[in-house]
Amino acid sequence: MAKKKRVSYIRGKGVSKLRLAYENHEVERHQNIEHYKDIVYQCGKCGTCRTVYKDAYWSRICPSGEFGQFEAYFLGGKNLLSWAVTSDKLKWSEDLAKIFYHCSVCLACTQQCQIPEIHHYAGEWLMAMREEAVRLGFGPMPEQARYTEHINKEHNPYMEKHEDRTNWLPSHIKQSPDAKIAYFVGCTTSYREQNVAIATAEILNSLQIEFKILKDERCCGSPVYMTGQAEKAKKIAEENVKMFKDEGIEKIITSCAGCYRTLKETYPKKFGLDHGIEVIHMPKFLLDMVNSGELKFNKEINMKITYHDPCHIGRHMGIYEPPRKVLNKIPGIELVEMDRNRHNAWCCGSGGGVRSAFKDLSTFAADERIEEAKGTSAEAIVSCCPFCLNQFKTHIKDNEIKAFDIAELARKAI
Amino acid sequence: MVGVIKIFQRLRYMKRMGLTHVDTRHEIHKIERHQDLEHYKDIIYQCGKCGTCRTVYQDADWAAVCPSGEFRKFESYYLGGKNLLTWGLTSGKLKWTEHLASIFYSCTVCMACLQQCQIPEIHTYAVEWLMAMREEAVKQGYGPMPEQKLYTEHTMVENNPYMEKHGDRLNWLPSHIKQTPDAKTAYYVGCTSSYREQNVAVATAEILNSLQVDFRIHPNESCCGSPVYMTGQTEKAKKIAEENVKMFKDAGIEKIITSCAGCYRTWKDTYPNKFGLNHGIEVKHLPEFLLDKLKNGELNFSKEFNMKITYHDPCHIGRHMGIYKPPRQVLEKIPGLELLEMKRNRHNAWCCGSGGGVRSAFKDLSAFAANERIEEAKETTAEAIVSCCPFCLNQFKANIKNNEIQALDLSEIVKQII
Amino acid sequence: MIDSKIIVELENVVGKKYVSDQPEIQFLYHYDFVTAEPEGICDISIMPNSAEEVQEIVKLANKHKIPVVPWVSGINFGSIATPRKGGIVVDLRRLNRVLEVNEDDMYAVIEGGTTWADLQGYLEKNHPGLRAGITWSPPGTGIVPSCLCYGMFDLGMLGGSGAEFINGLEVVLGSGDLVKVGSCSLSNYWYGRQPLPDLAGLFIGWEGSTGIVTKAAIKLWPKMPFREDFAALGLTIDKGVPVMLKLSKAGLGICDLVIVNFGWGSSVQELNEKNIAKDAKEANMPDFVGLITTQAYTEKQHEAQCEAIKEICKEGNLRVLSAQEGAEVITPPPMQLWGCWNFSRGGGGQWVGTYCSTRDIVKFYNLAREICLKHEKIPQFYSRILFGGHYVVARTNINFNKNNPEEIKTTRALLKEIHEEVQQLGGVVMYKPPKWAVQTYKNRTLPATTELIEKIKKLLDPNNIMNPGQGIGDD
Amino acid sequence: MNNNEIVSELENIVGEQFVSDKPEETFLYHYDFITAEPEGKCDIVIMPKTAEEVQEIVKIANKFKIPLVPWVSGINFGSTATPLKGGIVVDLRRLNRVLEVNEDDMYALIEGGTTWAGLQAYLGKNHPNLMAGVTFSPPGTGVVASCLCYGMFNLGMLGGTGAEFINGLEVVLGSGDLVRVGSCSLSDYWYGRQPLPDLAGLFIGWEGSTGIVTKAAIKLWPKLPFRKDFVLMGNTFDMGIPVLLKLSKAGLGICDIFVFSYNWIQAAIGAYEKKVPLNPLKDNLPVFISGVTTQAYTEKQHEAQCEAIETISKEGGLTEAPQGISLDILPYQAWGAWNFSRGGGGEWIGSYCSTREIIKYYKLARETALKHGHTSQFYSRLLFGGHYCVSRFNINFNKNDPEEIESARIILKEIHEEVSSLDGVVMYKAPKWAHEVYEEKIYPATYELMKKIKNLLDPNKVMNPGHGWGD
Repeated sequence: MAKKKRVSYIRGKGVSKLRLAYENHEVERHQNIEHYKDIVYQCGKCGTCRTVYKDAYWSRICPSGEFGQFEAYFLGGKNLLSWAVTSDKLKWSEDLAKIFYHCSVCLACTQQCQIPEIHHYAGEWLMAMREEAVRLGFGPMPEQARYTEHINKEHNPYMEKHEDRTNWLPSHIKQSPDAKIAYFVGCTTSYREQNVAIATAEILNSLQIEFKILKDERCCGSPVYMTGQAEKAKKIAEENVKMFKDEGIEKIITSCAGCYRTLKETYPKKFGLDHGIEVIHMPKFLLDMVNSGELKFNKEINMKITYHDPCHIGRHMGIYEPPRKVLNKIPGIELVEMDRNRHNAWCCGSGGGVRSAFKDLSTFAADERIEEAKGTSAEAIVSCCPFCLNQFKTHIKDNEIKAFDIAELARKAI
Repeated sequence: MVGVIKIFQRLRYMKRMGLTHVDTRHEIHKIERHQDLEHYKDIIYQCGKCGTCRTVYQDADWAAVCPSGEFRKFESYYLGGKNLLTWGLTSGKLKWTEHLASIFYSCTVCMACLQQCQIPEIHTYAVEWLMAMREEAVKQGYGPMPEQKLYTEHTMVENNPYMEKHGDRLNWLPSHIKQTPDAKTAYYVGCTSSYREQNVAVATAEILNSLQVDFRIHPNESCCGSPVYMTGQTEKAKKIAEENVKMFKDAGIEKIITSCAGCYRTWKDTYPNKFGLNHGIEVKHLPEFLLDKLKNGELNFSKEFNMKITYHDPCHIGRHMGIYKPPRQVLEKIPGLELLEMKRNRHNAWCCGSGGGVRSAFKDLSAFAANERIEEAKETTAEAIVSCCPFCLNQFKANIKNNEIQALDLSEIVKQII
Repeated sequence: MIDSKIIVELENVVGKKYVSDQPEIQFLYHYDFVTAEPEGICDISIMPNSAEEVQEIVKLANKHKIPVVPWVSGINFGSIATPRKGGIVVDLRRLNRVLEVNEDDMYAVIEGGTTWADLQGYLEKNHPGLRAGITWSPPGTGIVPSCLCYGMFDLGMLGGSGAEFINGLEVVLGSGDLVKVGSCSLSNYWYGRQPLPDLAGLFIGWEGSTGIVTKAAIKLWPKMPFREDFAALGLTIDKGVPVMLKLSKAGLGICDLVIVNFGWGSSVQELNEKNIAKDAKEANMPDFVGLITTQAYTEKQHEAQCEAIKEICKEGNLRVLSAQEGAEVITPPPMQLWGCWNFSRGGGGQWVGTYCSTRDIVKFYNLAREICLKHEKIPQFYSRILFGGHYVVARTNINFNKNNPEEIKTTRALLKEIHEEVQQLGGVVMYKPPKWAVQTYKNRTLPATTELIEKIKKLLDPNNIMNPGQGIGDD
Repeated sequence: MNNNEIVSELENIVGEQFVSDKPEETFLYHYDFITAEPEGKCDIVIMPKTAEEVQEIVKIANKFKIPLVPWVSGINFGSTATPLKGGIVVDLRRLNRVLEVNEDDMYALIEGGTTWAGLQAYLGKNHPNLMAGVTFSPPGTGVVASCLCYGMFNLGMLGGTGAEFINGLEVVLGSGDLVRVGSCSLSDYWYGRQPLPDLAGLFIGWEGSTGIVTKAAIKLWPKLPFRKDFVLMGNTFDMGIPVLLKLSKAGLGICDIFVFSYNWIQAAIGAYEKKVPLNPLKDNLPVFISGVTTQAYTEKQHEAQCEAIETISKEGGLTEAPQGISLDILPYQAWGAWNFSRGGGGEWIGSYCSTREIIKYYKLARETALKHGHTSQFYSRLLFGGHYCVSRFNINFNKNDPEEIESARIILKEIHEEVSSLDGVVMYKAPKWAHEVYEEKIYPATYELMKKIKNLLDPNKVMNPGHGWGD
């Protein structure tokens, strides 16, 4: 009867959670679509991927599906379309590619699915399908192809000049030229959310961390990789790793969730670049500092806030608690949760190339999240991903709610 | 608040059954009895033909209760139907026909229907218009039924409806019966006991002897008139009654004991209340008489009578006269006797099917009723069905097949154990 | 006019004894003797003894194109079994057998003419652990018509309206075809209406205008070892109803919840309307009486449920009396309602009996009450809460002297006035409605729905011979 | 057929975004991806937003005489939403609003495409004291479709099958007419199907072959303050079933009673069929595992009810699951039902039957499954105070393996044949092959009537052709 222990029970509600037997169902990652053919077809298109099934409010969860409505836009549909092309029931087409690109790869769907292999690994074939689309010439989407070209030249997807990358850097920031620690700023922060860069740098200074910003910092490759252009992204990665190594970097602190995931996970696991560099995301770094007593928040910030889990550190990397813990340490901050949070968080709608290629979908997702945040009566929506931040700022109307990065708040509280 | 409780007081609660019983308040709904149809017109039309008259509504088994209706099925044969046919007639919506008369005669006047009805005036008085309709039928020449006419004619000549000779009436009387010539008490035998159920007469006379009651049997005893009266021939019945009363008065009788339920009702109720003959003679039915004797110690049952029996309430003492307990109390005093009740008993008893002229005019209905009662008696596992009406007894005997159950009169049992 | 040949043909079907065209027999089928609604004409009445005989009769009626009116007791406050257009009344009295009781699936298979008395008697004798409902109607009313017409009984809190107790039907359609609906259509079990298409609704709410039901399975419920009946008294209906609604949703083993007013309570006594106060308020009497029945499996459960019921009543300022504690309370059925039609000592009664939202009970009562008082009639009201509080029946009775045409007329006007008034509350719809009410609903119903109703009627009864002039699908 | 012409007419109704005849979208409507029943073909898929739009669509289908298949989630074990004869799939996904919750009369007025998730979400937020049922099916299945097809949920002891939760319907008939049935046909209240003729049955049990339901009112029930979910285990079904039947008739505030076989539980928790005992009975494992949910208004009542449940189950030889092991009460994802054999395929024989037949049903099905080397995955739910029950036996297979599909189908048919020997065992949401069996068994005049009704409501036979009755 031991098996039943996986089943837990919430008293009084009769609602239960099914804990999955991970270990039993390990699947090789980062394979091509043919590899996943059978696993994919365990899907019965039952629709569980559409709903936060085990939660009290049974909320919807998939921006792409809710916007596109057709089953094809939900995970179930994508599973079966993947199966269909691998079983010759369907041919590759522009429309098919578009469906797979019409997705921020937030992975919220996979969290809901109760079939173990799909639950854990659906991200694999979602990416494999994009790669296949690129291979067959159906991907990426035109806007994504354009920014990729730009990255190859100017090392950022924002159509900015590479030489302007550190324009944000104020003179009071103190760097240590020989530091083995690098603050990896990332494109969004460098060109769009420069406050985050400044705040992060100031925090590092105030903690007297010896760090430097790479002179030739470039796009980490995430927007290229996420749109299925694995080959191109791998090239970028290799160049980046070489540069880190050349610069003698042993540890990277980054304030960007996307950069973090790419450097920490994609480089070694997907590209086989075992760079050996420690990668740490800002909130985790702050938490360590708080825990070790090196960092103290002395100033009060009297604000009710809600925390938005960025997909790239949340579902992609399993980091849900450190940012919350940091926020909870700041005096005066009241953290309220949105209905959908942690592994059930609703995506901001910017990732996976969606913001450039499918503006309507992107806006739809952002608006829904902003409404949800407002529903908590919080004054601000706080995240730790500049891409999320930028997305919120763009979509919040009439200042109905504010948007901050965790670094900005931490900076103020020191 | 108290007022409300009082209002609801009339509803009695049966434990765990959630059943209620409505006690009707006779006194506030008193109407005159023995009137003609016109008089009852409005009262009758309170009936909505709701069908409650068909069922022992307040009792556990919700059994059917009307032999006539159950046999013929059409609503006309139930009380509700008869009520509204009566109303139809008095309102000019219907005319007298032979068929209409036959509907009203297809009824033993057992009055089980009335007991079920919850409208007070109908509950208590429906028999008045059932009888008034028969009287009216006779008046209009549609009644009585031919067979009834036949026995009435015979009764007027030979003083019994059994087509027997008046001179044979006392043939049953054995020589050992001791009569007291100038006794003021008469044993009124009645036609059925005299000619058909002579055992009852013998047993009764022997009981009276053994109790040393001074009594006599009127040598010129005649039919009490019940079969004539019950078939709507009131004038003729009244004539018989007058003659009977005169005869008994002349003989100096002050008390009548009878073993016949029909004679009892006729003497005790019909003579004074219908015919206005306040004869002043005390009328006792044998079970009542026996109970009195048991109570004052003059009668003791010394022998055992080992038998499982069930008691059938005769309509003429039960619903017509309200006597349910005395026969049972007598039976319960008999050592060894086990009294079982049929589902339908007392005021809900199913009629044996012989009364009201039905046995002569509607043999099929009569047999139907008897058979149903016999089956019900058998279901109790009793060995005998006991009554205290020779007409019931005769009916049962005639309809019991293969001796599946015995039929006995109360007197026959008592006789054996004194 | 009816051809005498038809009589002979009918006699060939059921035997001479059970066909009649004699006026003394027909008279009683002409109309509903409680309501004194306008009379119809029954040309022939017939009592079949089997479904096959019913089929034969309907086929003959189709052949001769004469109306057929199914009939069990023929009394109801809508006069819906009155043969409006003459023809044959098919009295189902002989089709009154209880064919089977399934104790496991708890249903009784009965014939179309089985009365409450028949079933009740049968169960008491053979299955004392099971209960059928008990209605407030007389014992001779038919179970099947009562269920088909949304009648209700003292298990309403458990199972809803009578219609919801129907597990399956065997029906002779207007066309003469015999069909079975429910699980019985392909098995000997009558456990339910699922899982084939649920055709029972073709006969539910149609007032006998689509077919004659010859067999039906009706749900029974277990009789629990512990039972208590409460009366809760309160000054006004406004006060009492919220308490009853609260009880209906508290799941306290309650199988029946009824609300009656002072006038109704008085009428079920043998009181004369003229001799008592017109209005409880005026007499300073409690107007609200709630009747609550609870059942339990164990004594402790029983105690707990009773306590909670009392508590809820007390919180709502009602005075609770329990049947066990004293005999001085009104208790559940069988309760003979002759008072309903004899309260004014004239033996006539008619109602506006409706289904409605639980929201509108109080408003319904207040509207009806005012009109009654205006016309110097005692408001007589009752309401039953059904199916765990999901809906209710509310009913106002008016009594009159049936022998007085004037009074019949004013009563009818009064009833229509009440009906009109309560229509302002959405969703108040009469059940077993008389023809005049049917017409108002027809006008209000979505036209496409009315059209569908008419099409169904035509499909099932192509020659329009089934109970013509009644039901909603008729012209 | 000229798809383009139809597509452009359809686009005029709902807008371009919600019509598609592209294979990437229509592919997913071709068949039921759990059962791997034979595929159909969805030529065009459309997502209307209003009943009026549905009406327009139906009118177009009638004009072109092309089939229409109403669709919500499109999964069910009978594959009843597969467009066997091509045509337009009307996906009701956008008709998914909860329009009203009436707390007094306790019903929710929902649109035809509302999912269980949608309704739960709405109630959880806005009416936390009311319960809709929770099914064993995925959250994305349609409430209305589920109720119309006699699905059932965890309030079954209180209210019966899903069909019995329906208070009223708004339906676009096959003919294109829009009708309402129930109290809503003449008022704004949807309190019930009474008192007009009850036409709801014209759409209940028909598998979408008579009309498309655009709105429905579904009964809700109060959430009481006290609740307990029992897990009662026993060695055999012979032992356990009588206890459950007794409980079902004891009125102990019980709102749900169901039983699982041991292997069903294993399937549900993600075990692999090949690694679990084929016949747990042999290993002395408790084969009978049941769930009983009781609710109460007061603590004392709750205690009393729990005690009685404990007593009855103890008397019947059942044991409560040890502390810490509690069976999942709903929502309960039954992916095991189609992934137990690690191939993502599942199909069932799910039937209504007399409570007398549960044990026999289980045994017959079990023997057949064992014979073919399959575990016994069984469940049964008692409904409406014990008046009837559902019994169900699942067979899993690898969907990607045509041979396994074939053999699973043979086993299923064999089980169906076996259990059909028990009188009154009838599948619900039955696939076409089972229909054919019933069409032969059913009382002929009844079947004739079904055909007539079908013809009346859908004269051009455009509604879900190849499914339902009277086709």
